Amino acid sequence: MEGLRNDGRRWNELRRIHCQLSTSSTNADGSSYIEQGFTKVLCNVTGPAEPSNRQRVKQDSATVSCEVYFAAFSGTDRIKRGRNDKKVQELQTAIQKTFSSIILTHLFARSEITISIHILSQDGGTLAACINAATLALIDAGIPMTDYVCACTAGQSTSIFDNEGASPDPWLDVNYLEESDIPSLTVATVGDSEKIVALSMENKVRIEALEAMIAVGISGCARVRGIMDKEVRRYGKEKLEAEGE
Amino acid sequence: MSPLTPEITLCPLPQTDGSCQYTCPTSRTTILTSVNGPLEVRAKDELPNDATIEVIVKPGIGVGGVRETRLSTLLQTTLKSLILTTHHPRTLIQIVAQIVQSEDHTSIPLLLSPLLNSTILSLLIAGIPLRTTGWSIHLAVLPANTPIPAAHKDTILPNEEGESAEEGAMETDEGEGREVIVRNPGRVLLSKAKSSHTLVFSKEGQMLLIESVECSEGVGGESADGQGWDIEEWLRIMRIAKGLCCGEGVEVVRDALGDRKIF
Amino acid sequence: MPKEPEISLTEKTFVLEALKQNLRVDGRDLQSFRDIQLTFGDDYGFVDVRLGKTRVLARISAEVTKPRPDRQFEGMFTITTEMGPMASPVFEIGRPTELDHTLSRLLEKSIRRSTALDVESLCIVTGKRVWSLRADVHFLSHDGNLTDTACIAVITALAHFRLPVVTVSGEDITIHSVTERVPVPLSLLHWPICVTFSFFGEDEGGDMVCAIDATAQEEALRMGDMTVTVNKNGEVCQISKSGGVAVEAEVLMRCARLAAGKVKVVDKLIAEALREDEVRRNKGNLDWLKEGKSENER
Amino acid sequence: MPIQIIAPAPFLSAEEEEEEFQVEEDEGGVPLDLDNDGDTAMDGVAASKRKQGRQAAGIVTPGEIVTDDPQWMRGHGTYLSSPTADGESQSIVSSLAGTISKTNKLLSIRALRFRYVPEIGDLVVGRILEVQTKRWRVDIAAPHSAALLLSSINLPGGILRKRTSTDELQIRTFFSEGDLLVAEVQTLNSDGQASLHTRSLKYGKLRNGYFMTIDAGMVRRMKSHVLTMNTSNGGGEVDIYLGVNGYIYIAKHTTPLTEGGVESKSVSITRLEEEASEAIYSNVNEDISPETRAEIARIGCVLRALVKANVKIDEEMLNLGYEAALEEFLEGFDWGSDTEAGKRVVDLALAKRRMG
Repeated sequence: MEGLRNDGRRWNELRRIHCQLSTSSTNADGSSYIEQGFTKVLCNVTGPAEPSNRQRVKQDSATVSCEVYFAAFSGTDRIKRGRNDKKVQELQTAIQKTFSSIILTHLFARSEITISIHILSQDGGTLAACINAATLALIDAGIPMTDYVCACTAGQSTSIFDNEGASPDPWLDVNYLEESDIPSLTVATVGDSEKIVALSMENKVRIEALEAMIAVGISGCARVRGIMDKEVRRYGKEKLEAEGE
Repeated sequence: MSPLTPEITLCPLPQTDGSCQYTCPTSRTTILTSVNGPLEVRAKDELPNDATIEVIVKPGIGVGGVRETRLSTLLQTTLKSLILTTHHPRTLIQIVAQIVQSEDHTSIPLLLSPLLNSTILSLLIAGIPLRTTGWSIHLAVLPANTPIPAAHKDTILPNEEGESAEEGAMETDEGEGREVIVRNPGRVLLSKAKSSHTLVFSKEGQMLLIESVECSEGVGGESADGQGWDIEEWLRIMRIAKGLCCGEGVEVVRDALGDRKIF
Repeated sequence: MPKEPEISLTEKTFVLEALKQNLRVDGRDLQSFRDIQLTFGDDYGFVDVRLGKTRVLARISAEVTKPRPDRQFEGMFTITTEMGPMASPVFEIGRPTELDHTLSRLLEKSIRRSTALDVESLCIVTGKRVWSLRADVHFLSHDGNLTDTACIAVITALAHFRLPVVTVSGEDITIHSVTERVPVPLSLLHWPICVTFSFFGEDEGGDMVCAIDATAQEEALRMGDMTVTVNKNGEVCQISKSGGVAVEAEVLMRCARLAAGKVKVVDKLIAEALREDEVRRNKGNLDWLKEGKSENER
Repeated sequence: MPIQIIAPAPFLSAEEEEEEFQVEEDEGGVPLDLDNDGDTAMDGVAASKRKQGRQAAGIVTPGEIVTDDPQWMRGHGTYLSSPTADGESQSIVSSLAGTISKTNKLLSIRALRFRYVPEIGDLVVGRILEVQTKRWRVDIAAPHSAALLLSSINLPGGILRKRTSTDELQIRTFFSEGDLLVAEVQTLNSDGQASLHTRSLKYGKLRNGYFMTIDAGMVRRMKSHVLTMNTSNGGGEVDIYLGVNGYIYIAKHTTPLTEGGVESKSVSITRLEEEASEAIYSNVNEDISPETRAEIARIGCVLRALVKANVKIDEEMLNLGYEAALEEFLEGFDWGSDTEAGKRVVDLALAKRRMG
């Protein structure tokens, strides 16, 4: 395999990203849809609005709450993930905490911003796609944030050091097959800076290889931001032209 | 500290109003109880002129099941008569008991008496108003001529007043020998018992709880075809238990609290 | 139970200011654990871990069951964690908090997913009988850093646990009681240990203040946290930084290396405690093979 | 409106994707006259070096430095970047995607889409969420639900007196849960929660009509937000309440209350008491002729079509849109959201405006 992966991509090639803003504009303040390869995620944002239950009200800032719904047909195994399924809970907490530090919550005291995410199809990098979709939906909802939050996955092809200690060559944006085969991690950065908001890795990796994977992940995030930014500007231009007349 | 007195550490848990770790030396059972109260109570279980007593028993192995609910109801009914609930109306007294160690996590008789003692001590430390203090003891009646290992010699109780423990044991080898009553037996002895009685007496001698169980197919089930007990034997057990709880029990509580210099 | 009361502003500024000057309220330096005390009980597979005021019990129990149809040759290993009002009034039975979910997911990823316990060694008769191990973690007192304490407790309990010897003759399986055959330890491939870092924002110099093993008060003030699970031969089993303040990649890598170092210290400490208990257990009661339970003096 | 997912754009192979990035860089975009802030001097490095503001058609996105010129005052939608170590002065960074608006030294960002932020004097349409002791909580699509005090509504029959406890007991006779009303924002409290009043005859309970919601930003602020249109093919007069908060109510025109009760014709505002009849809080709809219903539906569809094409709504656009819809002879009631017919109507309306 001279440097090509099973879906024909080179090691540093992102899967095709198609993103779209305000897909369902009537029932949500902001909405977005993103496709990264075959991972497809739909996101609706409502808020800042009256909080639904009382004790989650914070006096000096808005509370960000998140709900994630896995479509039963989204994965290879048709399982219905209920409300207190551990994986769903983990995703919800990760997204909620990521955006609580990014959104300027102090502007909307005692209100609630709800991010609801529907995962239509999973082909690896589910957490990354959810974070990107949430960023776009928040921008579409006009909720002030310090910067984009872009996420990307990175894997490491040679999981163990081959004997002559060749440096591990990391892969960018792993799909489901690669994710279940080689160790991989998801990293989310603030805009195209090097600052990491979220980092999650579930398999065993040598500590030396870790640095290379994170570096590749961050560069992937910068490029994802570029693509998302292009789409936001295109959408903005289209909206302004209509109004401009 | 004779080998019969329980090991008690008061207030091992800093976050609680009152807590106690209680280890019964003979039955090798360790219980850690924490008491929080009087606290804010959830609207749905609020009582107009009483404190609500919530008892949660957490098992050593596995998650709470039917056995734990049984234990917590036993505890709750006994404590209701001990705690002056009218002093703190519309509040919650929350008691959590964690079974730290036990020779057999599935046997209620083994766990009940240490649970009660540990909770009573925690309530005392937590400063919850009590009508009186109480103490609990678990007695098991073994059929005649059952071999008792040396280590457990001291847990045998004299059958009649005045008869010393040794004669009690001697008794057994004369053919028609009498049953032997053992206090806070371990798993092995309990499996040989005919019947098990857990009793709680207040220091004034009032009876708060009796939980008498025939052991034929209960714990272990190896015992002889347990015929349970007849009324005289039962009354004798009551008298012995009352003597122990009001005498020795009160002693232990006072010692435990005594070395708490803060009083 | 009412929500944990909010930290007062004066307390908050005091603690944060101290942290920014590399000082901690309890005098520790930012990169050190509180002292870890491991006490063992009578039977194998039980440990009581104390990390400062935080206290966690872990107990391993085993039973023989049929294996899962899709995993014929593997035993089963589950970890159950349940936080009750004993640990702190914030927790209520039956209503799992966010911490519950994060913690059980972390233990799942750190210990089960990273195959610390070789489940194939639990197999007695493929397809028919396997050992099903269960680790119960009880939280007795919560003064911060439940994750690391729970992980240390489970790993120590697993290392301390002894499995009864089983002989298979044809169809029937005989499980030898503790007194007939000396029970055999589990086959642990490696000891994954969690180290949790708390981030408190940037000090004057502009670099991120991060501390290990935060107390409950520090946990209430931190702006972000990250848990790295490493074993002593430098393999990172999992990392999870789920949100919170953004931190430079360089700082995260520094934390990971620091964690690797710290884990070696904790690893040694656990091994030491286990050896001590072994010595005490054998010396103390030669009547180990005699009738009844071991009666070691306290 | 069902979720609309447009087919993904044709797949650009990696190389094209790369150069498209480059091309984007140099294209000037709308030069922004941020006086001495030479931002267009973008060196050709890849997107990540784009710390300086890069404006394609005057749009900024979150995280983009708008200016680091200290003389600008920071307004809505921006924040100060934390002082970087090398002492570079703090720059104003945008926190929204939208266009920069500069009003004499105050720099703020107008977002493309945003949730309605109540201001004093806005005419809003709202729905009663909850009845409390002396007040109602009203949903007006704002961050906080608005409050309508019992003391700030007209009593039936226009009597002017202090509210007593009997009024409190009959509070549900005025408004109850789910009622629609039109009101004006009287005051705002500290965190922006509006409190409404309906103490004028043009405000009060809404009936005989159709309720719909559009984006808050799409309603242009006008002198009067209650338009009366005389519709053709026998539809009669129709009132359109264009709430600033994007809530819109299109109803059959009832003889305006200022001319007294539903029946009486006398015209005089001074004697408010006799004029506001008992019926201002009735929940009974009058019977509405099918023609009027058709016209109400047509106006609704026109509104939806205009919004779909991102055209802001004001009186002029609404009338032109209505005329265009008539010319198109569109029947049925949901052509607004389906883009084809809607697009035709909007283009026709825009053409009319250019001609007009």
